[in-house]
Amino acid sequence: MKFFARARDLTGCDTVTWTVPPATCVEPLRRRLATEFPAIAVIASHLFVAINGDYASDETIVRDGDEVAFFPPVSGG
Amino acid sequence: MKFFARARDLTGCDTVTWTVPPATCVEPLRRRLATEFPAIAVIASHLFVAINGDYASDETIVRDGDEVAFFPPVSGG
Amino acid sequence: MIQLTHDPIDTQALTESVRSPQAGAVVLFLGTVREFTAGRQTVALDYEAYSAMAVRKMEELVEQARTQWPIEKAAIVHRLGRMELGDVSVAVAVSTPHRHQAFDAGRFLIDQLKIVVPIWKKENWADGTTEWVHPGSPGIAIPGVLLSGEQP
Amino acid sequence: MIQLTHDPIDTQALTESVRSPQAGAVVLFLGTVREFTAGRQTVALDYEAYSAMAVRKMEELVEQARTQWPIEKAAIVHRLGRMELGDVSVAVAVSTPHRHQAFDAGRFLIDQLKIVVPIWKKENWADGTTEWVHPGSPGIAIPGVLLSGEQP
Repeated sequence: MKFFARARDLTGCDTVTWTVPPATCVEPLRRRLATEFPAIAVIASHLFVAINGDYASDETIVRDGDEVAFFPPVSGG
Repeated sequence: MKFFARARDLTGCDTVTWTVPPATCVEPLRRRLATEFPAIAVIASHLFVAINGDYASDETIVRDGDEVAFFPPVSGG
Repeated sequence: MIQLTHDPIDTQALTESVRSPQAGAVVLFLGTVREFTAGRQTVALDYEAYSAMAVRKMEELVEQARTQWPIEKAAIVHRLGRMELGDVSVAVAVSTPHRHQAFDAGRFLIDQLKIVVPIWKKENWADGTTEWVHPGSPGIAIPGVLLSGEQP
Repeated sequence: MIQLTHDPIDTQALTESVRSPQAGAVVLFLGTVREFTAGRQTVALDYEAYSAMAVRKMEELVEQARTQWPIEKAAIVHRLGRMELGDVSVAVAVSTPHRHQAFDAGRFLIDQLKIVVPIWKKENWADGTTEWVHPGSPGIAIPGVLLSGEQP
């Protein structure tokens, strides 16, 4: 699991590896994020999520070895 | 009087100097153009006219020493 | 900066000339010589201008654009004389605080340039013929309200 | 050509890279670091990217643009890391047969880049504070339908 920008600032780390039961979707990961990293709780529900470099949603199922990324709204350009 | 692009091709000259009675407007010049340069007759009525570098119309009065220009629709860019 | 030139246009210098710390956006437009136009093959173009009036009209266009958008800097350079395929015939550069202003102002400047600035383009077709380009049907010529067909 | 770089963007090379005899129009857009944003003074910006995804998304944007406009060539370069006032943070170049296509396609690419490409900007304000920029109110995040406030 990767974090970027303010999300990384609030978790204090770039990457973390979690083991989750099969057929877990994104939504429980988002909840676990808020508990494991209290500082990110306030924006946890507003973070975008991507799986293997593609946007995903809370309902998307996570598969073994997937790279999940949580990040705030983008501000490139 | 100046001619540009196809207008110059049809009159065969860049510039011509005419003496006209005071308070002459552009319209009679346009007519005289067609008689003096028969080749330009076909497009004479479609030519734009400018006086001293500003667009004018058939009703604009020509003053002494004015630089009048006749030219086809522009195609810059 | 408004300029007519017979030399190749230095697009880098033009872009640099409009950059500014007050501007968040720069748009550069280049008109380039196309090989095919309406199915006919071009080998070269010749451009001619009523120079004094052309420069004035381009300056007026920039002034007009400044009344519609918060332009930091703007520059227009039109090249004259013979041009080969791919050459840059005209360059418009503009900088503004926000990107949409730069796109709109840049588009306004080139669209209006093609209507009011007294410059003419002669096509040199591959079959050896040449042809002045005069857009649209030559209806009654009312400056500012001109019939102008789609231009490259 | 899509690229992320930590070096200054070579806007001239980018412009040249999209020129083509088949294109009559080239538009280059540059996003530059502005000194004042919403009244606050910026001294520098830091950009960060989820690089692999960012490149993919920019490629997808070009593919999308190609379905809407007859694009000859397109290129996007985004710079990362620390940037000073006036520096170019992003450059989009596109060439098309006609100018309106180039303006529309260029505008589409930068507008969409700011919505979907995972890159983030951190403001370094003159008062010494820093702040990640996250546009719009962080409503429910539905990719593709994003609330995005006006960006420079």
